[in-house]
Formats: sequence, C-alpha cells, structure tokens
Amino acid sequence: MTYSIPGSVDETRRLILKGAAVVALAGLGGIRFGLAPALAAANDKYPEAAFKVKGTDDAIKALYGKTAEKSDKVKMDAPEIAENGAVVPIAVTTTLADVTSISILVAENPNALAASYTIPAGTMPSVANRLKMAKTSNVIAIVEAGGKLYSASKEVKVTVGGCGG
Amino acid sequence: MASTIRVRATSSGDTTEVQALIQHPMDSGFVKNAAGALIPPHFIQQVTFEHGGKPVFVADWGPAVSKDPYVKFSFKGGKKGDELKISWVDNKGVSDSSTAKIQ
Amino acid sequence: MSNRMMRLATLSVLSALLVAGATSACAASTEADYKTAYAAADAANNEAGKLRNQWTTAVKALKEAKKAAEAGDFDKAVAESKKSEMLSKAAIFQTNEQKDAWKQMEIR
Amino acid sequence: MRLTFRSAAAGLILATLTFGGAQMSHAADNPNPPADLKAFQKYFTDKFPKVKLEDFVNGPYSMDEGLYKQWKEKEEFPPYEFALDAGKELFNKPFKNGKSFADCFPNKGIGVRQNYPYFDEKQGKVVTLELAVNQCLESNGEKPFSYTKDDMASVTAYMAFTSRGKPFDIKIPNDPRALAAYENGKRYFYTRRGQLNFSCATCHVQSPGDHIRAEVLAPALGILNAMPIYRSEWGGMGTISRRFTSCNSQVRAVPLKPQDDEYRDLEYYLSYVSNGLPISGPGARP
Repeated sequence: MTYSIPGSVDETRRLILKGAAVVALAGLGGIRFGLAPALAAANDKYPEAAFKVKGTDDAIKALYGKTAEKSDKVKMDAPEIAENGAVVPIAVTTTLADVTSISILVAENPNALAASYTIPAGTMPSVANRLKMAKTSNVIAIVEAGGKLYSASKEVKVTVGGCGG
Repeated sequence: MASTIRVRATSSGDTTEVQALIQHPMDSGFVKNAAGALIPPHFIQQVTFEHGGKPVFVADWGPAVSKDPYVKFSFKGGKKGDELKISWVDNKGVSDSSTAKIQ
Repeated sequence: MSNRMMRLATLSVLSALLVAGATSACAASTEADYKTAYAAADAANNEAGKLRNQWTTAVKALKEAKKAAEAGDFDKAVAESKKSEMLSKAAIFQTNEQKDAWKQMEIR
Repeated sequence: MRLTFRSAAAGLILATLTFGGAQMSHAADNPNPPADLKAFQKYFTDKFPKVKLEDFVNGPYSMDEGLYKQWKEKEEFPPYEFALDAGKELFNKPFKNGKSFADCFPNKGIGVRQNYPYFDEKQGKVVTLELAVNQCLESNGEKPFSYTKDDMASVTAYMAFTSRGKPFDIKIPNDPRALAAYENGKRYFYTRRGQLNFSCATCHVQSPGDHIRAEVLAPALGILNAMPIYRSEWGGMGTISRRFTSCNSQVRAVPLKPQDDEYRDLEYYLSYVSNGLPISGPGARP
C-alpha cells in the first residue's frame, strides 16, 4: 500500500473499503459492529505507512506531514531502566489545550512509530501504555494540539531487549 | 471462547477512567521461532472505544506495542451503568469487540 | 570467606581440566579416533547423568561431535568429543566435591 | 581466554581447596527445620532491614525503587489476568466423569495453596500443588497437564489467587522420610551445579537485589509465594516447575524432569523456610 496525503481522494476511497471490510467481518463472525463504529473507524484511518518508516523524524513526517517543536508542557513518564524491553510502561500527558492526538515513538526500534492515539474533544490529553523496546533508546512523545506538534523525549535504558525470545 | 478484551471503566465525578487489556500475541515480525524462522507479523492495528455511539478514544498500534497490550485513558462524561464499547482489528483482519459497564 | 575460595578453587580446577582437553586434539583424526573419543565422552556424560548433574555444554558438544562426524569432519568430531568428555568429567568432579561442600553455603 | 587465565592459579588454589575441606566440622549437625527457618528468615531481614518480612513475597520489586514503580503500574492491570480467568474456567469445568478439581482437594481447592507441598505418608513422598493437580486429572481419567506453563500455570494461578494473604503453612510430619525429603531439598538448594558452578543459593541467597545481566535477583525467601508468575522475559506464565528447570539451564546444568524427586523436595524445603509469609501469587516478574 502507498502512503497518501491525509484527506486526499485516494485515502477516502480506502477508508470506505476498510469500513466495508469491517462490516463484512462482523457479518461473518457474529461480531456486533454497527454502522457507527465503521464510520468512526473511517474517520481514523490506520496510518499504515507511518508505522513502516525508519527513524523518528521520517515517521513523524509520514504521520503528520509536519515537524514537532520541543515543549515542556508535554510530560512523559517512562522508567530510567526498563525491567524488560518487552514491557516498558510509558505514559504521556500534557497541559496543552485543544489536543487532537498523542503519538509515541521509539527512536532505535526497527520502525520508530509505536502507537498513535486519537483524542476526540472531551477526552483527556493523557494516555498510558506498554511498549516494546529493542535496545536503549530515546522515547519521543508527540502531542498534536491546535494543529501544531509538540514533543518531549526521554532516554530509557534497556538491558534485556524486547525483540528476543 | 472467552473474550480477548478486559476493561475496567470507573467513573469519578465527571470523568471516566478506562483501562483495557487485550489478549493478543502482537508478533512484531522481527522475532524468530525455535526453528529459526521469522514469526510473521501479527498485531492489533486499531482499537476503538465508544461511549454513547461516539468514539472517545482511538488507538493506532504498530508491532512495537507489547504482547497482551494495555492502555489507559480518561474522558469527560460517562455515568455509572453506561456502556462502553471496545473493538479491535488486527493486520490479518481478525477482530473482536466487547461491551463494559462503567462502574 | 572460605565459600568464595571454594568457588574459585572449583572453577580453577575445572578450567584446568578444560584447557588440558582443548590442547589434545591437533593431529588429523580418523573415524576410529572419533568412535573412541565419542564413546568416552558418552560414558562420562552418562555418569554425570546418573549423578543428576549433566552440563548443557557437555551435551551440546556431544551433539556437535556427532554432527561433525556425519559430515566427515573427524578432526572436529574428535575435538568436540574430547571437549564434551572434559566437561562431563568436570561435572563429575563438581558433584563429588559438592557432596559435602554444599553445607558450607548453608544459612545457619 | 578467561579460562586460561584462571587455570594459572589452579595449582595454588588446589591447596586451599583441601584446606577448606578440613573446616567443615559443623556440617554433621542434626537436621533441625525450625532452626533452619529462623536462621533463613533472619538472614534476609538482616540483609534487607528496610524490607518488611511479608514484602519479601514481592521479590526483586521490594528491593529496587525503579522496578517497584514499574511493578505498581503493571499491577493496575496485571498481565496474568488472562491466565487467572482461564484457570478459573478450567478449575470449574467438570471432567468427563462429572467430577471436577474441587473433588480432589480439601475445602474444594479454594484457599489451600499455602498448604502445598505436603508430605504424603501414603505415597511416601512430597506432593506439590502441581503434582496434586495432575494426580487429580489422572485419577479422573483426564490427560495430565504439561508442568511448565499454559493450563498448569492457569489452574495454579487461580488456586493461588483464592489463597492470597494466607501464610505458608508447610508441615514436616514426624516421619523420617519427610525429614529426609526436606534435607534432600536443602541439599539441592545449596549444591553448585552446571558449568557456571552456581547453586540456587549463589543467586538467591548471596546476591538478591544485585543485578545479573539486567535482572535484579529475587531473594529465596518468599520466592515461591508469588508462583505461578507472568515473566516478561518468558512473555507468558510459568509454574514453579518452569522456574526450577529454567534456573538450572541458565547455569548450564541439564534440568531434571519437572516434579522429579529433587525438585519436589526443593519446593518442600523452600516453602517451609518461607512459612508465615503470605501467598501472593499469581505474580508478575521482569
């Protein structure tokens, strides 16, 4: 699949296809996907291409089409030393207003983008999750607020990598 | 088959805190099995949380999210007894969904 | 204090055995050499097994020896057999040495 | 090579070895489990004066602040949750003959984890919880579980969960065979094995709280109270059998078979010296 600029015609078509696929699956598996979630999924297309890019800067560009500036209003809670690279708890929160998404990247992973969260109006700009880290690396949190990108980063030491058995 | 989704949603005041744990291998595609062959990537791509028919949180995940992924967030609104719907779909098109009552 | 010394002592003795083993496999070897060496290694490994203290590295070397022999590399097959035998002998030595020595480790 | 360097000193140290052997005068003392228990627990509480006795069941997390924080975060929604649910389902699912696990255990198997292992005078051997689970399955015509993970981990996770907070209460009956099993377990615990020349005690008595590679070693005191565990390193659940066999292979010793005499006796010894500490399983570990 090719990466397309958000909002392009090509993308819209793909979204509809994906929505249709979800509905079809629901029909087969007896899973109760209504029309609303299909549409919701359509509004939040899975950014497949951005997850396949190497390096933090390129991944941010692929995901958002712009660059981020550092901000001390983006707070990240991550361990100094991860107990195991397979399960690294990372939380991001911000005091910025009008947040629409939060993404987390691990610079040294094969593909930097780990997770990206859509924050609709009414949802707190705060998320916690658990990520895999191949080795010691900077972890970068990106907050999209008011159409701009803000970032924070922290080094997490990994001595038992999360990519082995 | 038990659901792959565990959710705890608790309302306090005007916010609802949601924690979810999903049973999924989240194979990255970079790990070899005992025989030395690469285990093909198999990971959840998108999780949607809905309250009152509207998405309150959407997670896009790559293979770097840990096995049996966990996520926590909070949203405004949501009363005790309200339903929260969670659904996920992975890169092989497998999906599951579940509904939890806000406590 | 004596625990630490014991440990160092054991390690050193085992290491000496290993080094001795490693130097003795230089000349070109035949299938017969391999069979003799393998049988000795296998016997030592079985004895360690009876003592409930086989070493993974001895078992691995034994497998490597067999693999090398099947590939016709008898030099390697003999070397691996000797290595395995030495490791198993070290395991046997360790078991015997620990028969009473473990008590020194005990918290009392 | 490192080995060559060490071997240079071998001759010299051989003398020390013989000398060391002459010092073992106290070794022939009579077995005294209650005294062992007291000394064992005192050793750890002296070594870690800031850790409360009951907190030793939290293993390395009670000795490292950074780890403690990650653990607390994980415990908010612990990774063993799925095993626990699966275990509850398995535990309550009737066998083909209509009976279930509840029929094999005292108090229907609820809240009994702290009494295992026990010395079974009829069988003349130590019976661990894992062995009891499989004996239950087999006596009801069911296929036994594999000992190291999956179903066995799930069922024992559930049984531990229903026993949380109950102190280990391992008994050594007045039966010379029970005492012999206890002593055998103790011997196994302290005996060095494998090419690395480590005993269980090397890591879990002498060095808990230290890092080996990246791992913080767990103290032997309370180590079994948290079983079975979800280990991030394993990416899943493991039983006591898995813990023992994997420790043995890590020191480059060929592991024995799960539930062999030595392992059951080891579990007997280790559980006994943790008497009084609460069951905390299932646990999550790095």
